[in-house]
Amino acid sequence: MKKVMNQPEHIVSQMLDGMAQAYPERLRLLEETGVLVRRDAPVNGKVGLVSGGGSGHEPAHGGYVGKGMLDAAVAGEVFTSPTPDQILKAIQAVDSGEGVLCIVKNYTGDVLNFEMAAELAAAEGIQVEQVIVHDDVAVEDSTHTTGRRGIAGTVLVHKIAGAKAEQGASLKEVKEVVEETVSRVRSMGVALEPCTLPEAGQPSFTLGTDEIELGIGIHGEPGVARTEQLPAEALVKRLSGKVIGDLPFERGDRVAVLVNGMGSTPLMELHVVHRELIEILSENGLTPVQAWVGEYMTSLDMAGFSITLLKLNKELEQLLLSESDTPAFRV
Amino acid sequence: MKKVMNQPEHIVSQMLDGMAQAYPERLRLLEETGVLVRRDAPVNGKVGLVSGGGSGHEPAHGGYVGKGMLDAAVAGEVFTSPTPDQILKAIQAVDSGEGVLCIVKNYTGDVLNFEMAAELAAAEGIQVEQVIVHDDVAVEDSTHTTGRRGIAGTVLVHKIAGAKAEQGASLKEVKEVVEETVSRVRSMGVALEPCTLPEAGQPSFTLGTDEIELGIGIHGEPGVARTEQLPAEALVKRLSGKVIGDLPFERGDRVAVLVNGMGSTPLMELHVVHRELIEILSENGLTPVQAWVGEYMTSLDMAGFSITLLKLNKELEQLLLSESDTPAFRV
Amino acid sequence: MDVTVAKAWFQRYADVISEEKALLTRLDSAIGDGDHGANMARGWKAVQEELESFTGGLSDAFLLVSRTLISKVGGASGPLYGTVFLRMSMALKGKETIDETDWSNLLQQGAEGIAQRGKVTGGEKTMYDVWSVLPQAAEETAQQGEDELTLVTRLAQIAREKADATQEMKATKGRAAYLGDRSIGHKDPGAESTALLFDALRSTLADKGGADHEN
Amino acid sequence: MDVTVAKAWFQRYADVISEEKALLTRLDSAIGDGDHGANMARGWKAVQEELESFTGGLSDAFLLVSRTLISKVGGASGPLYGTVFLRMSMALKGKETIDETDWSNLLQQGAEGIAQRGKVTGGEKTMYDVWSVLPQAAEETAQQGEDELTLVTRLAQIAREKADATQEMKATKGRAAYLGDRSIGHKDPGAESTALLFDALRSTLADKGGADHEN
Ligand SMILES: Nc1ncnc2c1ncn2[C@@H]1O[C@H](COP(=O)(O)OP(=O)(O)O)[C@@H](O)[C@H]1O
Ligand SMILES: Nc1ncnc2c1ncn2[C@@H]1O[C@H](COP(=O)(O)OP(=O)(O)O)[C@@H](O)[C@H]1O
Ligand SMILES: [Mg+2]
Ligand SMILES: [Mg+2]
Ligand SMILES: [Mg+2]
Ligand SMILES: [Mg+2]
Repeated sequence: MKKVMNQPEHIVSQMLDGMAQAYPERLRLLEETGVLVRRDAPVNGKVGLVSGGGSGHEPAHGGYVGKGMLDAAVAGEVFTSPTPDQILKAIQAVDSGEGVLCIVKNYTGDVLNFEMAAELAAAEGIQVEQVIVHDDVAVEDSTHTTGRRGIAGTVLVHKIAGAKAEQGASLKEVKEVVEETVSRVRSMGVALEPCTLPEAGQPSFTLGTDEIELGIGIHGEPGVARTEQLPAEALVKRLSGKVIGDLPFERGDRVAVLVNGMGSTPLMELHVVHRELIEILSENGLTPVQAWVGEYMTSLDMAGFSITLLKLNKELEQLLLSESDTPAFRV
Repeated sequence: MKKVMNQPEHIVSQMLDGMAQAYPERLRLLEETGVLVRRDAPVNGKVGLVSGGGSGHEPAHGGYVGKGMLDAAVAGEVFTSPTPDQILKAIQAVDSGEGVLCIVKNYTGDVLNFEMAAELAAAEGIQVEQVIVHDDVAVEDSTHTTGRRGIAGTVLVHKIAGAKAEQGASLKEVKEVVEETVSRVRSMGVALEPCTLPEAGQPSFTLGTDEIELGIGIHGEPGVARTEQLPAEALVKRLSGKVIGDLPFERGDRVAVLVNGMGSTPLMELHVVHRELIEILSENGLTPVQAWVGEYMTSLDMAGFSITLLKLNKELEQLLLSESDTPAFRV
Repeated sequence: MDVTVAKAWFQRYADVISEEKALLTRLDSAIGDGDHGANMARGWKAVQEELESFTGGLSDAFLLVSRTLISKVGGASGPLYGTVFLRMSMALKGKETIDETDWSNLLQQGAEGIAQRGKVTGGEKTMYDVWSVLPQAAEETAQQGEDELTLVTRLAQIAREKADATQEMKATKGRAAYLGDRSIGHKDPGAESTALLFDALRSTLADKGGADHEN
Repeated sequence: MDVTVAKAWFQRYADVISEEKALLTRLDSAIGDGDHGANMARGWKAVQEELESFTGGLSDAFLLVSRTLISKVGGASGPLYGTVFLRMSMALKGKETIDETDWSNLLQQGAEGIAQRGKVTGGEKTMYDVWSVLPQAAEETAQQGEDELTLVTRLAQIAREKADATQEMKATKGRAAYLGDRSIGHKDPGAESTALLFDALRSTLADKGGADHEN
């Protein structure tokens, strides 16, 4: 394993330092917390938005802090949900009195830690609400299990939440539109090569030279099926088939598209994926309104990508395309 | 080798399709040429700016086409300079009558092909000038050799050229400020792992499990020295030492910073690099005015990064920070 | 168990975790995300440091562990272990020492904490599969009139068996659930760290027994 | 050489390049960027396609090759080979056939084209190291009264030797120059593709000779 780092234990805090120094006008780092907040937080009269999760998904989540998106991002250790203390600090830092919405990806760790933080914040008299994102169609959706994971679709959720909050909507209104978004976003990913955690020093799983893993999660946890390598066309067809086949898409829908690189798949290949996807959308009568192609929710140095579709309505489209100014997402 | 693609021969054209489809308001693809132009090119009264080179450096160069940067980017095959025909098409498409400046990275192939294209354009009565970027301090600079390569610093050159041209400056004025920029920009890179060309299917070189290659070029050509792996601090010190030690930097200078990922090094690590670099700059009395940290001039799936410093003056600083709106570079 | 034993237990367990970090990482890599070793090591190293200046009573020692794990571990295991020790700390309020008859209730509190926090039941291939059987085992052993060391030895044994038995289960909770049937054949990392916890307790008490005899 | 021979030569060379693509890629990977094989294969495949409908004369055939290489190859080798064939095409203007006495001038034009375009001299470890010695070799062989096949056989031999000799040189031009001393020990890919060009010419003429005898 070759990583550009000093001691692996320090990679997260040093990364956060570097990030805060790269965007001094936009971000500030709360000392010793792993929390990046909007420089001007708390923003008067605005609902505060907090997200976060394990590190290793850069630019998520710190890259989405700024005008029109998040107020704070909480960074846990690599692939480890942040702790309630950290999350509480973020909630406190962004609450302007209008309350705080936490956008949480559906992983046991994230859910439990955000839940505990919300209890602590509520005890301090802060209004806190929580929305759980679970866009990964690779995972069976059943009330008896952990349910679907939150993956790259979360970025579009951040965007819409941010736009709504920026309009001065109430906590209840923001939460409603976010829940609506969550119900309309679907994703699925594939890994060509595994990732390596800085502290582990070994790939988190192994794939044969001709093998790929479908339905991979963003923590490098193994996916749902293995197959031999496929040409881009067949691969995109397979992933997007599951995504489109899932609940909410119908002919005539307008959709937002996110082609997300997992970390070490070059942009060149992501654009090839995008080309295939656009073709499939048109075959399915779906109109792509706006596309984002790049690295938005990575898994360290994993090779692969995910595809996200968000079924729009008038309000969501307008919110999605309204201005945002964050390090990693600008509209 | 695992790549998300269809036939390797089609990867460049399919990538360009995908890119044009991702940014329909900003870009248009000239049919069968590998040329991406600004949707509104030629822009009346503005000098046209053309750059390009081999593919495999995404988002370079198409990602830099748009308001405040390039008017056209010419994409060659992977790691292969574009041909004079392609370049001529780009020149023709962006000339509004004010002339065209070609920004060329210093590689024999790029220089020869752009030169031939300029001759062809001149024969058609188009004013064409050319500036060669050679920012790579890893390469010995001697009049008897090929000279230094143009690498990631080229992106900052594009930005400054674009800002100047947007102001309505003449071809001569734009060329002058670009030459001034070229004289003040220095870069150096390192590879942790080699890259694999889609058609070759094999890594372009091999590195031992504990070996890294200093002074790597962006075509995956071997660098200038090998060493064992170094912690981020020592590695950044070594690269930036060569960059800072080169001609133009003095205590008190204001500098622009570009930390560029080579393709498969995660953003997390690039931010750690940035943190180390900021510390070294401050030790050297250099003030970082603005930093870009991410993938700007990649080498397919190579792991590694490069560091670029640009010594600013008043005009360059103002040009660098003025508005630009391109897929991969927005200020 | 008094506060001295508890402290010795926690300190020993911190050492065990530091030694077995790679094992936990390996188990979590197979069916999770490979961080359980680092998570536990980070948390228990912090516990060890906090304990150095700790002078409180038995309940406080458990509270210190709970707070430290909650604030340092993160992931799923942080809140879960944090809740276990919090509930135990509550159950220990006002007591300076406990004996074999108290263990069942203490473990019951811990196990319930996990069940509530994790919305988990038995057979879902989690640490709860270990915790859930311990209260009754403690109850039965105490009723048989065994002493604390014997009881704890029995707990350690059962914990080990139950942890090993997760290998053949299919996960329906936690990150391993995403694997479905492919989770079968791998031991649950949280169950393993729980088994190690009770083994550390056993050897702590055994050493103390030895030391007591020597005195 | 007349236009039939020239066409056969180019077609044969296109086949050779397609067969030896991997070799050229390997050589370019060692000291360049690994695309010389793909570049040449792309260019010469296009030449082959263009030639199918080609009906012009000798000079035109060279012009077709030049234009096709310039517009399809890219890289350093595109303009360089493109210039070679352009200059040769000029030198062939008005001629329908050439014999052993014309080769020296033809090669001289090609070699000078490279020198000018590439700003290169001998000993810099490029294709020019092959091209630069061929005019004089042709001149001498012709003066010895040898026929065209013998002359071309001699050229192919020398081209091979010179290409192999680049192995021990240090590159100061082209991409390999970045390697400095580390370029020593590897053959130059452009020199190799040039050696293959003359070997294809030799075998084309030899086959034709055979065919002529049979007639
Ligand atoms: N809902 C749950 N209930 C009980 N235990 C759980 C639950 N989810 C996860 N676990 C336990 O947590 C362990 C994983 O912990 P860890 O790897 O530290 O966190 P994460 O899964 O967030 O990476 C699992 O092995 C399992 O024993
Ligand atoms: N300045 C030059 N003069 C002559 N030949 C050159 C020069 N630069 C490069 N070459 C030749 O071109 C070959 C490389 O061609 P190719 O790999 O197709 O292009 P690139 O180097 O642009 O990738 C080298 O092996 C060398 O023979
Ligand atoms: Mg985790
Ligand atoms: Mg090349
Ligand atoms: Mg884990
Ligand atoms: Mg080459």
